[in-house]
Amino acid sequence: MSRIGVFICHCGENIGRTVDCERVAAEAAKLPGVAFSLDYKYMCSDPGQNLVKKAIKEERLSHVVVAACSPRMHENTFRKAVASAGLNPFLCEMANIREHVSWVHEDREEATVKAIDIVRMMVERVKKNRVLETITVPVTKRALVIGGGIAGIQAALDIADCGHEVVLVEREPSIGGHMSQLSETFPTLDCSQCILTPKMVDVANHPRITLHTYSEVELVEGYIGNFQVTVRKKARSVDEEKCTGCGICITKCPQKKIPNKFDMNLGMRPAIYVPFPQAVPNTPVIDRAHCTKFINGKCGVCQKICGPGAIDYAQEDRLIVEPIGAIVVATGFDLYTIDRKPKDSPYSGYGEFGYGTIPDVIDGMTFERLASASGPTGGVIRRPSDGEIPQKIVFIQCVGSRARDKGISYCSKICCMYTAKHAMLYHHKVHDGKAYVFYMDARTPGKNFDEFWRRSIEEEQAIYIRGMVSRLYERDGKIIVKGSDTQLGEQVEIEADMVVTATAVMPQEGADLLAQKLGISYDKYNFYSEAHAKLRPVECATAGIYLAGACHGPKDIPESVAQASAASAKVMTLFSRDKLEREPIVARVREATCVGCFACRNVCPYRAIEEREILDREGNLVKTVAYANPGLCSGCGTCQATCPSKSIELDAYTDQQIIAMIEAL
Amino acid sequence: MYPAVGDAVRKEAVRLLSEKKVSAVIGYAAGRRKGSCMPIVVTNAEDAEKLVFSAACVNNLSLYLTKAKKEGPKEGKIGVVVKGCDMKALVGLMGESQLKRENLYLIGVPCVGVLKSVSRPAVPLDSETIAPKCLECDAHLPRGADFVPDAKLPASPETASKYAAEIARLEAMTSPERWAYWKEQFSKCIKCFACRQVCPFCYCEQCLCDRNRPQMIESTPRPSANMMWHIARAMHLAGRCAGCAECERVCPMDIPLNLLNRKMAKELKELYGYEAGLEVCEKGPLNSYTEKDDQSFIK
Amino acid sequence: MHAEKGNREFEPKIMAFVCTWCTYAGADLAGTSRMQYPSNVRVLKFPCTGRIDPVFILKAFQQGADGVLVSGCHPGDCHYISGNFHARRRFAVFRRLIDFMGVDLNRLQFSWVSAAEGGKWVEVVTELTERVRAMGPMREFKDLALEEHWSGAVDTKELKEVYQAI
Amino acid sequence: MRKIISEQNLNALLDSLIREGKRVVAPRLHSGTPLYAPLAGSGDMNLEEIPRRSAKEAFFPVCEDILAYEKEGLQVRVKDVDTSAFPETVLVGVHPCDAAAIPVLDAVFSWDYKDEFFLERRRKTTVVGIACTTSDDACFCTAVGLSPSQPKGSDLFLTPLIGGGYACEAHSEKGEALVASHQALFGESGNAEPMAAAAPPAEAFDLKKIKAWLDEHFEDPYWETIATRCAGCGVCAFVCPACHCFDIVDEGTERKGSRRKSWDACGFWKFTQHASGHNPRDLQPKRYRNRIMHKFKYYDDKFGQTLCTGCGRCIRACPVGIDIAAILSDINKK
Repeated sequence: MSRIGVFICHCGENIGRTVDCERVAAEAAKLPGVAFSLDYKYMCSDPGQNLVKKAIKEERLSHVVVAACSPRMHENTFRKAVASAGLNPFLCEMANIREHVSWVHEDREEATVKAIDIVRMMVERVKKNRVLETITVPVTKRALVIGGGIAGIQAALDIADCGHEVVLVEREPSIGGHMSQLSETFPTLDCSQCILTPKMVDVANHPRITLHTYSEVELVEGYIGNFQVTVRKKARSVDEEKCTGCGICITKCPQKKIPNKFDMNLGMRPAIYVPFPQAVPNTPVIDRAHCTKFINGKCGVCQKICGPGAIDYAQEDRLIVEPIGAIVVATGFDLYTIDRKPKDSPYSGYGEFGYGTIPDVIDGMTFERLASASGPTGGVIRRPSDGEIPQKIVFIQCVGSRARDKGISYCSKICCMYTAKHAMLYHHKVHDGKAYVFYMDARTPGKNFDEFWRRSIEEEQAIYIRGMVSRLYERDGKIIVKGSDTQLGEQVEIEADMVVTATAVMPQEGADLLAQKLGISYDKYNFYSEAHAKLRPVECATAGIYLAGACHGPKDIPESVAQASAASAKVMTLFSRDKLEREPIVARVREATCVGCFACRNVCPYRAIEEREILDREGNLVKTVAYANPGLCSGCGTCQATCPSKSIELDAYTDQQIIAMIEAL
Repeated sequence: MYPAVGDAVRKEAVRLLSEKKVSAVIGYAAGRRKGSCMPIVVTNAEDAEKLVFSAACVNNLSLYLTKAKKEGPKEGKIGVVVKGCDMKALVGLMGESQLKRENLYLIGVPCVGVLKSVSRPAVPLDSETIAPKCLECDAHLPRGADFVPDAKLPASPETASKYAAEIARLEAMTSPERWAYWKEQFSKCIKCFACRQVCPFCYCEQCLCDRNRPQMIESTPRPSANMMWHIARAMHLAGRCAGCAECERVCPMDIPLNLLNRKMAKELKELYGYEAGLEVCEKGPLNSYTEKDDQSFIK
Repeated sequence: MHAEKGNREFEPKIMAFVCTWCTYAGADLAGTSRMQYPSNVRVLKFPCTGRIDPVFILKAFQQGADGVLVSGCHPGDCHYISGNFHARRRFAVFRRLIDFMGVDLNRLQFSWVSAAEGGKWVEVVTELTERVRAMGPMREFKDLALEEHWSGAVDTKELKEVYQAI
Repeated sequence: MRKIISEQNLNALLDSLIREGKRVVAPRLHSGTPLYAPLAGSGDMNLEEIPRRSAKEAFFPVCEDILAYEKEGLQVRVKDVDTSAFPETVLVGVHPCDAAAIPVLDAVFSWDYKDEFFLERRRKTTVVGIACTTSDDACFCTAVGLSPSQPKGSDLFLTPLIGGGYACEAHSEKGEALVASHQALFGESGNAEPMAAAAPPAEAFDLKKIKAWLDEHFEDPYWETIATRCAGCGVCAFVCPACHCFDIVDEGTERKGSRRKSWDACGFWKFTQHASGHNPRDLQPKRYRNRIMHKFKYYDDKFGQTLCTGCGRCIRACPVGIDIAAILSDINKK
């Protein structure tokens, strides 16, 4: 028989003004199972909490209902109070008679009747509450960082510096990401590679970082603190252990005419290559699709010439299983192109601007390579078609971005600043050249950003035209840019030598596939979703997985680095304990009645449902049932509503509790 | 046509059992009353001689393969005689991890229709006595069976769908009229659970209706408890029921249960383009979703 | 269903099944903003609309609710990623089923109310309450709950009719 | 006392009884399904088909409240059912196989515990049986010692006459009282010949021999051969005029509810399911064996009667074609 204590709070005047709290207490006392009821001015105050604690002891209460404000406000307060009096905290429930009653109803009679109803419902509910114990799971203190761009590098270094092992997985042959392609960075104009490469070397030399480049995440199993991650190490055809990085294979490779992706296809590279000279690791990789040896078997120069004998044509992909406790996803971004446009978008890349047909219409990243001292032109701005130095450049912003009708509604955030930077770099390199910028709005909220933008106009002579470009076409070796100047209200036509488009920032190709492997959610553009936009911006809804950098949304370098450090802090918080405590509101399977239809597995967003075999004493399989992994379950209860036989039940929201409340109506 | 089918089924079953290709064959045998048939599980070639097929072979034998049917054969590969409609149930059960195709040997029967009721099993099959489900059958030959006797199918007696007409009739009523209709129908229900017990998809170890903590649905056969039971059951079968109509056939009170199931099938097709029993799919329409699902009813 | 016109005495019972993250918080916001709405609604908190079993709705009607509201997070906002998407399908189908059974769907409202939409909560609850008030009591399930098989009834309806005829 | 009554006068009798405030229960169509149910007027009666459920529910309802409770604080109020409010009933058009089951049920409901719900209804009910003139191959009353024209269990028994009307014979005081109260509607027996009684195709079983076999064969492979196919529903028990197992459940909430008695069936998996999870009758053959044992052995052991009247309803209704007549015939031959 339950001995329930009901405590009615006046909340000063907040509840008492509209609800007759004494009457609620008197009515509560009449309910079956209620042993004690009391009303008090401020239940959440110390004396109020002490009343609850005292009553638990003196009245030997089995359950507690506090009728006060919203449980979102004080459920924790009262559960802690109840626990300190020796009662399981989950045997305490709150009846919300403030936000849902006194503050929204004026009629005292109506409000009091409703308050009594709510108390009755909660009394019936709490009778069915069960003792729940906090769930503990062991934590493997090893982090996986997916993506070796600046965000991934930062996260890996932070976590490793804190004393934990890190596995860094990068899809490309070298870490460095997009930042390694940049020339100089806004708003300070420091050389991108100069600030990045020391960090890349730190990663390579760190005793606690295991680096898997030219590798991809194949499979993720398990849950927070206990992931098993399978990494596919793609066949590099070069033995990393033996290779000294001397580079002779690269110089001797007879196949030298392969467009270099790192240089946005402006330069060429051999079939055995490192993407760029400062690559980490400095181990070449054979591009099997273009290598003559792999195409027709008639070469093998690199193998003959390699002193340490590191070339291994027979190398195969290797699968490595890593035990992991936490995962930082830092897969970064890519740019909008004709062949990479949002799902269902009618937008033809930016084909209407001639990209792909007019050779001197390029995107921002290509301009970065042209402006980079280590780039294909040695830092001289030359247009791709004939290598001439352009005298007039038109920059177009918001290509793809902020075009709601064309598939992407978001702002790519970094383009205003990098276009200003491009105009500035161009002016530094081509002193008498003219730079025009077509823009919709200049968005410069960032430290020293607006100053930087103004400088490009005021000191570096960039000509900003507010308006959109309607058409681009070639005439007499020039690119005719037709657009409007909305400030002057005129049509503008510029004969340009080169056009640079600031194309939209998009997630990496296959970001959705990786998300599916990880069991994390993503938006319609494939950017990964955080658990809460305001309060949990670096955590995924899936426990133990964190986000860093532009895979989450367009970001500049400092933001990516900051988010990476924030994600690392979250990982380190997790790793600071040997065992992880979780709220025990998780689903449990009643094995006796489960028939293993696995409808629950189909609806579980957390992949918490596993198969469990029930064996008899002789070890024969009796049946296969569902098992809800408490480490993964986040307690939504969708499984229970789906289960036809209700053989899976969410603690704290059991059918018994809910039916009891409905029946108390 | 049916005697020839019966002969072929019998021959195949004898072969399977004597060659030990299967451990048992679930089929139909003749009963005492003229024309009557009943399910039978045979485990040797001698007993397989009892197998027959006729328009009175109404049962959906996939019932005997479900976990709910604890008496059914469980060991080894099992042969089972299936009509096209029964096949759809098997497909559903495979999708719900209840059966594995490789454990089954499916003896398909070409079928133009069976009787709607076997309380008088000797009546000839005609447009009056045929089961309404057979009038809208699109699977006279079971798809994907291991063995199908070579038989020419005569034309079906009629093609008009009685269910579609009846659904339309009810839809045209006002809400109170519909409520009165179902109230009248369900007031006859005595909770004998024949509908549940013959349903291939009612394989739950414990039915919602048999659960008492909490008692989500009252177990007594009172009118309100009957209404709850039949609504809950229709909801549980939505997107799963492939229309074998066994529930309706066995109901001793003539409650048009398949009408409800066909209505739900119609809605699922309309809402999500889903039809049950066509292919093995892991996720049914009610345990999957798309972001673009209809939400015009949500404010 | 069978509207009772001019029934001013009738105070409908409205039961609201809401998710804790969006609609419950939205209702809290209506409170902190001191918005006013009819006191007829009784709120049941669930972790997610995905947890809401259609049987709960039937049970609510059976227990005397005149109207039922189911409300959760807007699509894409689900705290549990996809619970509301599953709920959306489940209830799309369920409402068509009970419509076919003869339940007036005007008594069953579904809505998305976010934690920021205190105003929308007030609007949804007020609208449903007033609509149901105008419709009159939900008699169907309540009347049915009082019915017995003729054999178990102490005095039957048929008999009553006969008595009345005399 | 042998009288005749025309069809017209029979209808007048029923209407008159209804007007007097009696409940008249007879075969009628309930949304197309023939059932025994109260009539609003004689026009509702339909004697064409045998009702799907037997007449037992007039005494042993599908479901009935046996008490109601209400709780406030620690106080519990229990309200008993007022059995005196059960209506006076005339049960008309009862098939001989249904009527014959009534005295059989009397035995079990008035044995050690007197079931006031059954017995009060029994006291207040007059049974008017009617001889069968048609039968089908599921009928086997003749095989269990009964016949389509025997009046067992009827207070008044009607035999259809060639050319219309019925011969009536009272077999109890209740029957006589019914005739006496409406003398004018009955005529003296004339020359009209009774219609030929139905002739079910079943041959008589040797029930003693069957019982003797059952006495010895609780364990026998035969049970599996007949009942592995059993789907585990309750149709056979629910349509049976003699099956009388019931379940008692509390329904409602902790605060308010009813204790209800409703039909149970030995085919259900829950039947004899123990709280421990163990069930001594764990599979359908064991449950079906109980059905046969109860009808032809246990009831005989205890009350000297057979719990089957050969109505054939279970044969017609069984979803999987289990045929009790075929089974008895098998056993009879063993």
